[in-house]
Amino acid sequence: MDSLPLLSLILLCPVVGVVTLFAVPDHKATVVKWVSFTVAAIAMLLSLIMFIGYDRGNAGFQFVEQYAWLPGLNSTYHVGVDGTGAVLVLLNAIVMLTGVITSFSVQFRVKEYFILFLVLVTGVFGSFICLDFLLFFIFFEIAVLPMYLLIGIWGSTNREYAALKLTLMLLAGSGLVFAGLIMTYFNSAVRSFDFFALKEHAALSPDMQNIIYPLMFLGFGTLAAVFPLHNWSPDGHVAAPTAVSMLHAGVLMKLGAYGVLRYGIEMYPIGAETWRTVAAVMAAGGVVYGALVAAQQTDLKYMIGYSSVSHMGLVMFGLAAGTSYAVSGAVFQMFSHGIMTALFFSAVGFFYEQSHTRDISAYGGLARKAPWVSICFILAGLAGIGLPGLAGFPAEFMIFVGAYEKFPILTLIAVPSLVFGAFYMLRVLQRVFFGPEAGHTPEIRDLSFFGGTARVGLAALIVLFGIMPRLLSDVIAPYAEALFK
Amino acid sequence: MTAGLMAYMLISVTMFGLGIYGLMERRNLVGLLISVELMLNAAGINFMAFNYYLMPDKVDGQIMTIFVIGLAAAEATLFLAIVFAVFRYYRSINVEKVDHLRG
Amino acid sequence: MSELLQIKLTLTTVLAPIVSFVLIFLFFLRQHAIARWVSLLGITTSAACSTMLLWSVDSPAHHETVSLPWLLPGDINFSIGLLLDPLSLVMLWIVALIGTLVQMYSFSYMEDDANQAKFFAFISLFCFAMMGFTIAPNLFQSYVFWELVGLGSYLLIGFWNHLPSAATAARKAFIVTRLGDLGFFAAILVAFAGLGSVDYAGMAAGKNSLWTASLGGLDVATWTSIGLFLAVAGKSAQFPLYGWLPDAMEGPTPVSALIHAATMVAAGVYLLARNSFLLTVGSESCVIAWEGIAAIAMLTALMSGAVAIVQNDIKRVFAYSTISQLGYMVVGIGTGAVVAGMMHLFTHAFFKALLFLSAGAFIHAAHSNSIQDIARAGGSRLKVPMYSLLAGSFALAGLFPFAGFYSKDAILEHLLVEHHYIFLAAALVGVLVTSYYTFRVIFVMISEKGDGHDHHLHTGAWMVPPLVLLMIGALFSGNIWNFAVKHWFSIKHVEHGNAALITALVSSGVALIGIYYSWRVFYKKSSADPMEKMKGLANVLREKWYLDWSYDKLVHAIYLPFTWLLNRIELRFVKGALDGIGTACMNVARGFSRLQSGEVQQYFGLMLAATAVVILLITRL
Amino acid sequence: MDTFLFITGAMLALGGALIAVAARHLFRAALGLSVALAGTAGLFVPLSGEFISVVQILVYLGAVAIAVVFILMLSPPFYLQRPKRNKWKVLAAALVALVFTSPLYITTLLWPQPSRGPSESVDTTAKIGHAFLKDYVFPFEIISIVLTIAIIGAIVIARDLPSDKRLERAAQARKLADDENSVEAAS
Repeated sequence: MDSLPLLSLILLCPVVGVVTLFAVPDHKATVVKWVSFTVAAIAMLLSLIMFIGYDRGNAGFQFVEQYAWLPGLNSTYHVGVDGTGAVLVLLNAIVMLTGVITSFSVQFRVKEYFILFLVLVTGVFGSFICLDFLLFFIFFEIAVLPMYLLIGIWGSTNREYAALKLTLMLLAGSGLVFAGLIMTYFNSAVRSFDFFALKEHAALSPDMQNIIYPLMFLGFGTLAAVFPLHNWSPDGHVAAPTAVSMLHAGVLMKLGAYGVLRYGIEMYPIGAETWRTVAAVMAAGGVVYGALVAAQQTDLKYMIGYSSVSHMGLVMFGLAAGTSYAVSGAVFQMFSHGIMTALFFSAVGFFYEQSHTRDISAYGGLARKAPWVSICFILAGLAGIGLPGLAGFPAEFMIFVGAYEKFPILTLIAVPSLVFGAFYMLRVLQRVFFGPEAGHTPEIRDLSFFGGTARVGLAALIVLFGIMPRLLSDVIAPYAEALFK
Repeated sequence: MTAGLMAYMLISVTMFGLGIYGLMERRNLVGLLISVELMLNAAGINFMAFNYYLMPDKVDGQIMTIFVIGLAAAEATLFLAIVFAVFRYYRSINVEKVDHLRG
Repeated sequence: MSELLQIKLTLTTVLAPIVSFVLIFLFFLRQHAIARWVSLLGITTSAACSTMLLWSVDSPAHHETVSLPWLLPGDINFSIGLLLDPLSLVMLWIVALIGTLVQMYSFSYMEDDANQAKFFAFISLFCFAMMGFTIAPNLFQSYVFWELVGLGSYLLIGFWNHLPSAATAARKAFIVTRLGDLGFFAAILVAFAGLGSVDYAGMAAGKNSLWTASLGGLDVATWTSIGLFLAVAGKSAQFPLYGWLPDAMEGPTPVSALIHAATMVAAGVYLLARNSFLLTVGSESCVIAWEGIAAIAMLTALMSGAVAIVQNDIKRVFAYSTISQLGYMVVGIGTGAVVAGMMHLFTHAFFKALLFLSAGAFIHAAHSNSIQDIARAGGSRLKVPMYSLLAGSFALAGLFPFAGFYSKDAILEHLLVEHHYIFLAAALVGVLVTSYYTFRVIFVMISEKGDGHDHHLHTGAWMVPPLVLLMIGALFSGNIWNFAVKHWFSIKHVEHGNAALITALVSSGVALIGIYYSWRVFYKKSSADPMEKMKGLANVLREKWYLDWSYDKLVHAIYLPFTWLLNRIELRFVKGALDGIGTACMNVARGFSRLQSGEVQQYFGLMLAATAVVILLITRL
Repeated sequence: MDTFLFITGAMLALGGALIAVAARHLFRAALGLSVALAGTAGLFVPLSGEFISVVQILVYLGAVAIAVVFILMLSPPFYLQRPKRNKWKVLAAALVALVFTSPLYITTLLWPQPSRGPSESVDTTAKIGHAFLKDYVFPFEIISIVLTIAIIGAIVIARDLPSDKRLERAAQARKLADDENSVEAAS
């Protein structure tokens, strides 16, 4: 297994998909869908092999491959995963597969849709495995840009506006990152983009780190929807087509948090230390703010969008606190929030396709009409409010325990978000799934078998990782401990 | 005995300036073409003069002039064709009316 | 019994219900007959195993812990495991036993329900959660299962979720208890940060200097106690978080019985008992905090007892009486009488389950919750429920020889011995009130003779055995505790002169006065209902001390407007700022786009001007 | 002889250019251009550019200027109209021309430069021939390709039978132009 370039193969899957799709005639929508499904399934399988094969006792990078790429700039194709990377690659594969399954209902310009979707996934995979700053940045941009078209063409409510806002804000963010990247390159002792080289030998002066870290934090933080740079995200989620929302909230926002961790905290530890309090205040603000604003939303997707702001705030809070518990929790939260929101959006998309409304008050008594999809949504909702036994709890618990060491007051301010979360989530659950049926709700039928596999699969994962968090934390914890030893 | 380089250059600059004036002032596409031809011609004069006074052993300047003439011919051809097309389209060759690219 | 066998038995006890839950959920959601038997089998297994476990305990010092890291590899702090000591085993036994009886009872009570498979699945989940909580060896596991208990109650209270009132009650229960859980969470954070351990054994053995380390004016132990009490106030329905419990009556009656007797509300008292070591490790402030806890509990007991007087819904009467009894338990534990508090929890589990199940039998038969309606329908002719109601009432009022007599007196005696005279006086007032409202129910029931619809009335076949068994429990559980259970707790019984006798006589006397008065008012009707005279007080009581009203105001006048405000800020300022930037860019661009007139000559002029500038710059003219 | 040619050529070139830009009548402007080109050809002779001079007359005068005249002749008679000068436009144009040429004039006048050419005249024609077949063979071929393409392009653009859609658009554009009181043309 050592000789097999697993990570490159995973990265190659969507690329092969894109190339194959170019060759498929436009009108053969079914072929397009099954080709996408196949590459997604293969990527899933390979990611699973990678995750199982990952050496849990080892905190360093694994499955490392390195080839020359731009020797003039000292930039190489250097890939590998550690505790975070492995978890996030797995997450991306899961969301990709379920996203493709969810997208089987797409009717309009199917081929272009799937090509863009796979390009997006390629960018995300690349970002998670690349250990070269320049290449990472390139993949990062690849991941951000297709979103514009996906939302602008296949989206719903106010899509041009949302797509433009999203793209502009994310590009502004990557502009900051790019500035930081260039500054790092030219101010470091080594002229290299390699992650290890920069981390070990760059020896940036504390002043420099203090300047660059905020660029990284704000730049990547925009993508992670850190308060108050979050506004693109609810609008974007609402406008995006179902699978794109899934991918977007499920994976792309994690990319921002991942960037903060890998190319912020790991690379500029002094800068991270200096700006810790500011970062924590922003993140904790997001946690509470998102949970409070979510209570006012009448659109299901907006509600989930703001809950995502709150949950991603938790991730950033954990990262900002920077203790081994908190970072483990943050990475865990990235994963569980990824699955959770993917499930949320998948279920909401399922309702929307049938009823063409996302207004919370338009629904009622869904649990009786469509029990399976309702159970999925309810599980995601309960995971979202940190119920033990579901995947959200271990993450939130670790984050708060870890953060309390550094920021006791802020933590105690952020903890009530558990109640605020319960408040809006249960209100929605009661309204949509229980209670009397709303008079004008259109007939909603339950999941088909094929579409059901995606939703039920995600729900099963939420339960699985909730009951056995060690499946993930065994991979994450050594990394987090090594980070702060 | 010939006039000095300066004389040629003055002629060239003057002709060029007239070309600019025409280019700015004319409202008619054909008028513009005429002005452009004048400017090209001024450039040709410069090439010839520099070649003669600064490096009489070589003929690069003269060759440039030939190129200028050749390109001018090509340009004129296309330009006139465009004039036809524009006229068909707008029923006018007044450049002040032809402003579909206005921002 | 070997330790391994004990562990296996414990695991069987705890896991049997969750296995039935999974089985029902995966396979038998539509086969109701199979589902109920699967569920009953599971909980019966638990009951059997826990009984065997209880027998196997031979000394008060019995203490056994097994833990496996659950959250993080190699991290023993946040682990899942089991703690076997007399406290947990007794509790486990109660939960399993009451759970079994309630499920058996539900066979009849839920027989017509279309979703009864789901009901049995949920009730199994609920029992599992409570058992997992019971055997938790550390605060972390307690929290995990504590939350699951909350989930179970949410699902069960809202079981008839097509009724908006049920769904709302479930939501209220979940959110209000979650508010208390914040305290739990904070307690975990404080304790872990202060001690580096949340293991009960580790915490109890924690250095005094760590516990008394100053933290924000008070010490670690005090903050932990306060946090935990907040959690207890939520789950065990103490002031000011008890508002959810009466509303929880929206669930099916067996669920009420379970919640009130052995699971949900018992969890809080049990947690407090588990952490009563805090009383000994903390400094002066911690002791004061525990006194405060007891005071709040006493207040709760009186307030809710008073509200129970004016309730006409039979289940609500018992609900408020539960709150009041929980207050007694917390007073006991708060003043240091852990064993007495637990004893009251033990006996209360039996007689309160009995009361609810008999109330359920009436409701099932008469299709109404109102005492007067039941009485009019001839409820008093239902033999078995009527006897059990009587037995339960005697126990609740604390009359000899019923179980409540022993346990309540244990607490009173402790208060007397420890010189908590104010608490003692308040407790006696509570006893008076309790016997008054308890027997109000009975006298109202038997004072009406019914109007001949009695042929509709019958008690379900599956209801009788649990009622009979619980009646026995209500009679003898106090003696069982005194003879069998008490010797497991390492508290030597010290004779305090005549304290026991005095409290027994006084409290029995007080209770009898209450009963007599109740008889006069509601049966003989020779004196007027005091509530008729004190209209103002009655109104306050009917409004439940305006507690629900305050919640409502808190949510609708403070919380929701605040979120509304934030939402406005989001739209106006956060989103507005971004849109403003966008608009500004568009305007600037529009300005520049004027330059793009489309006129060739203008472009040319600009180009030339620019070129001239460049030439000037290059030649430096 | 050279001096004569220079003076005559200069006068013709500048005079012709002046007419070319200043004449209100477009046809006259075209003729002015011809004169200017001819004068330029004369200017080339003293610079030992006999060959170029001939090329100038053949290609420029013979082809380009004639093409301009042709287009005028073949066009609808817009060129006959003589619209008023726009005073501001004239002023602006003159100003731009002046601003732009003034640094050139200054440079020309200030910088020292050889006033004398080589004493003996050289045979440039042969040299040009050699250069074209050696050093400049590639650009030479390129320019022929450019010319060919230009001719093809000109034909394509000029014959251009409008399709329905384009006709529609043309009609729209025409309407636009008409609205602005068009067909004034020719300046």
